[in-house]
Amino acid sequence: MAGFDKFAERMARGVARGTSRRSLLAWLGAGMTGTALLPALPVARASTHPDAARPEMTSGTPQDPGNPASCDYWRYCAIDGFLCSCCGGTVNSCPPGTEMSPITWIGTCTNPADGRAYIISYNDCCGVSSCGQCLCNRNEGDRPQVRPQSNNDYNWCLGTESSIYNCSVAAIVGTALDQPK
Amino acid sequence: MAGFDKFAERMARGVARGTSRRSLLAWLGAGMTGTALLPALPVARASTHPDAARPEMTSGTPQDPGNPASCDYWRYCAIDGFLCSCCGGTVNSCPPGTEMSPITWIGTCTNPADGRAYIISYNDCCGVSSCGQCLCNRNEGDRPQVRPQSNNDYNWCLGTESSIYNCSVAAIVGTALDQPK
Amino acid sequence: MRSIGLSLLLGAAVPQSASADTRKFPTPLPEEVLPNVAVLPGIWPKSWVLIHDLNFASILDGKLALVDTRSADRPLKGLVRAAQFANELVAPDRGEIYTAETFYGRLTRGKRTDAITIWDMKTLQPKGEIILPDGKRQLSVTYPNVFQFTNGGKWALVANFTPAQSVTVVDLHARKVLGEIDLPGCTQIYPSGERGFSSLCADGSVFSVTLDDKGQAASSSSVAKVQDIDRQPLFGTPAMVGRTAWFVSYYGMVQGIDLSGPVAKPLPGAFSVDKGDGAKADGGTPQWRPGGWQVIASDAKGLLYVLMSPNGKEGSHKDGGTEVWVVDPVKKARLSRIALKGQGLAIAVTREDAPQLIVARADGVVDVHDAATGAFVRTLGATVAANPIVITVP
Amino acid sequence: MRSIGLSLLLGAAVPQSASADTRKFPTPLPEEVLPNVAVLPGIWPKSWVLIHDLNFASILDGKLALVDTRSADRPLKGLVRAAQFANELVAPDRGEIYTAETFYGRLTRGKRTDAITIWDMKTLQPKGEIILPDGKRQLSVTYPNVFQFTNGGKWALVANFTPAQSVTVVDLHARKVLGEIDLPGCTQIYPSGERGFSSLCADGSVFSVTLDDKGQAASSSSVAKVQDIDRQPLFGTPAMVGRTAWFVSYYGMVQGIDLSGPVAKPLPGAFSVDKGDGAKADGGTPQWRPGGWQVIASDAKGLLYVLMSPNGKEGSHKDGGTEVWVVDPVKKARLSRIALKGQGLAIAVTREDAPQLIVARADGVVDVHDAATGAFVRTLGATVAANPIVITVP
Repeated sequence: MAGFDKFAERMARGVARGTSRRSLLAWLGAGMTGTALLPALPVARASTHPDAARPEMTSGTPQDPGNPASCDYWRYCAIDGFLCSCCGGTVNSCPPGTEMSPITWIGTCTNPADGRAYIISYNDCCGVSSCGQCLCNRNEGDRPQVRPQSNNDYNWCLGTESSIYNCSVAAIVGTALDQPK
Repeated sequence: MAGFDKFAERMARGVARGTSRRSLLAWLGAGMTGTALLPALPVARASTHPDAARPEMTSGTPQDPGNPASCDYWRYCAIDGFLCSCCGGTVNSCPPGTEMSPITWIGTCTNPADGRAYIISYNDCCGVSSCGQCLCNRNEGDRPQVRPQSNNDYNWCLGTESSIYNCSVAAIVGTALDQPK
Repeated sequence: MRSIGLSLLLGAAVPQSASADTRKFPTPLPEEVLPNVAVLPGIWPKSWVLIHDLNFASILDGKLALVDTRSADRPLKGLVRAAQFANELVAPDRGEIYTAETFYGRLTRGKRTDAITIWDMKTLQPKGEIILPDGKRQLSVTYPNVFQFTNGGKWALVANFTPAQSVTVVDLHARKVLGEIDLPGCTQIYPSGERGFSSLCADGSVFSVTLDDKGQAASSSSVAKVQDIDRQPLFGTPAMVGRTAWFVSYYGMVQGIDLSGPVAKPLPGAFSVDKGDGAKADGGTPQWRPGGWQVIASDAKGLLYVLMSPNGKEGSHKDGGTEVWVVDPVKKARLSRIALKGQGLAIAVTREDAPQLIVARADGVVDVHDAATGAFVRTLGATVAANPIVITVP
Repeated sequence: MRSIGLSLLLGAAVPQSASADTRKFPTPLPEEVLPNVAVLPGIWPKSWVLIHDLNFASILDGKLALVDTRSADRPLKGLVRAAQFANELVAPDRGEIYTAETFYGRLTRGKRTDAITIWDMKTLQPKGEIILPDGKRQLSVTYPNVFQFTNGGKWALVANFTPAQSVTVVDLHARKVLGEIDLPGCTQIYPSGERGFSSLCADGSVFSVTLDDKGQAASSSSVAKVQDIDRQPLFGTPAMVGRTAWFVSYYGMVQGIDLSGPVAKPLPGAFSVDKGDGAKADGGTPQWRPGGWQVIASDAKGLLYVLMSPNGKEGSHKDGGTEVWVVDPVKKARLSRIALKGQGLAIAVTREDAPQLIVARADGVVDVHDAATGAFVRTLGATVAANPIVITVP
């Protein structure tokens, strides 16, 4: 249907096209980013074991403050899912046995140490069932599914061998400008 | 191997042969009963939701006292699994959507109202995933797996279309004599 | 009644009979009939709802809990499989439930199969399935509007997301897939007209498609500026009153869209849920905003119920709410406020003669209020689902 | 470092940079490399164990948690699928984990497939599978001795229960099924001799089978009266010291069985874990008895650790224990008592230079004690498994 093609063209033009060499940002540039994650901080409370308290972890870097096993950690401002730091991975690596999704939903979070706004890629780790540890949901900048690149309710285990969701990382992929270029 | 056949024969002769018209008891008579259920009261505590309190149910019959949604109910003296009374079934019926296992593990429990020892059939309900409600484990008379008819750790979703375990019932199938016939 | 020589069978100590009690009850309890599987009424009572359990701890093992909201002691009537970010539809006229599911041959790996499973409402047994091609079904936290009826309930529409967006058209009667409609830039399915659907698009427009009798797109049409996604984004799940979909925004604005015709028509006069009294839905103190997962519901009279939180701020829209505000969308006025017993995530109103407001809470508890008065009636406890997230009133 | 025009991408308010902080850290944090998946060391440290999560709430989605018992902040190293009453084996020499699992084509229904999956210990990725015929694999709450090695680890034995009992012989190297041995009246698999196994039988005997090089039964032999199942039943899971299996009874009697030869040989001189001091394992007050799921473990020196409960009574044997009693099976004497921090269900002792006693508790918490002194060292919290039930020390 020609109408649909025209519509897609209009959509593509209406969204900034990125210049990243990375497929995930190229795809974001095309206005199609989504996320793989799960909802709702309150639900996290219901699902997390009462005896799941654990000692604090740190990045070891003063410029990256906070506890990557805690939902309060600065990079998690728009995450939705199990924190890979509690699952055998780290803040930016998937646990062994999983596959990292090549495309992802992107949030922007302010680092309290250096005051900069960073672009955070929330990649999902896929192919192993729910990690079950450290469920975390924060929705700063989250928008409805109508804007996939701003919605963290999609399962972003796409482009992976299996769509089964295990946990999510929060990796730095850039800093944000205050104003569009 | 001839040795194995002889052994089986010896086993069969060593166990009382039942006279029931029901396949489950006929099978018991052949010394092969097992069970489908799950372990450990303490695990039940860990798995049961802290807000899962529910009003008491009763059979409505003074001769069948207690709450069939409680692990303390007299018929559950050797049960291991989710109580079907909490899952859409009753103390002796499976929830809709499941299939009742035709063969089962049998326990003997004393009814506190009439003082009689009843033979209880702990049939599993199969084909739907874990009910998740009212996990209960009691092991009066339970013996190791070496005696299948006295062990409640087997998954008794056998002889059913699916071996997936949902919940367990506790049905009266007879009274026990104090001494063998 | 048969007695069995027990020590031979079980090798366990046999308790002594208490003869006094035996005299009180001279006849033993009767043998019970096995096998025995409960069957449901052919037509479910209007107090029954389906509650979707996303089951975070094992998302691949999602479930639908069939719940009698009037039974505090036996609320759970049975479970229906809803595997891996499933969606569900109910057709009481045909006595069928439909689940759109995703499976792997080896639980987490291997061959992927997407399928619609057809379940009997009376037995909760599967009656058949319709395979969905190409493993592209949209997987996300449960949104009702990614699996919808059209064509008078004879067909179903399934949203796809690979991330390319499209809709698969399925003939439920013939149990076959009819076709696929590409839908770039648009999401969610709102049945519109006699045989078609509308979707919300990333530029704020609503896009409507009509289908021909073979399930192919016959025409399409777009209405611009239905929502401002930056400043007044609409929750994706509306409450239906007849063929009007009532959406609420993150800040409490209510927007109706008339879906009765082939082209979706936004209704004029969006209004705020705080309209009609001093309590502000946005910008006041406290900052009341809608919050939760299924935040808006309707009743048979056409009133709207909106789940509200006083802790509104950027990113609070999924945190759940502690009140339900009742709104008349015709008068554009709020009628009442209902205080909840906990932090609600999903709400629905039954179609009983005396309708009940059902609240699924973040802690897994399901509470029941009188919808007319708001009075708390009973709690069902956390007894039906690990993570209740969407309530379907059949 | 690339900067991205944010408002166009996300439509969200962009936080203002705090220029003071920027001066303190003149360079932004670097971009991080994606994709990035953690890899494990080729040889696991000796502090690592596998903890089987039966996952009651979704039994079909059982898991193995790989746990570093010396890491309180990052104990969970990864998960391995262990679907539907699975069993596991580890072969560090080949760098492989084996899971015996059961699947359905539609999660809970459809075609059943039983298979052994082969996993790489370094990547936790599947390397292959061996289909087990006829869907007869024994499904029960996790017993380690229903899936065992024989023939120097080149073969595996899988227990079947339909309820007819048999053992499937599998060549792990050639990845094929060799044959099936009928085993009426006997259960559990204890590898014996070079290529064979023994089982416990319902008449109290132990039955031993030797296998020929094609995996068929070559000879068999039975030893009567190894246990009195009525009066002194043995827990089915023994602790291994070399080729000797040490079993403990419901009442605390320890019985060794020598499995080094083709015929299992019960060792003379069963003894009670209370031997050597006044505290009685049975009949005393309190009534100390073994209790839990995996109630006996060994260390590298050949000492035994038995999980004990003071609340012993008929039916208490799975309720868990609050102490671990350390026993020397050569001296037939109890050496010490270790008080636990909670109700233990499963215990194991690592093979580290300074061995640790690992305790999986009923509330999901995993605690670590110094095995030599019994001193509590650390807790891992309830951070690795919903229902930890069996601990494997690779």
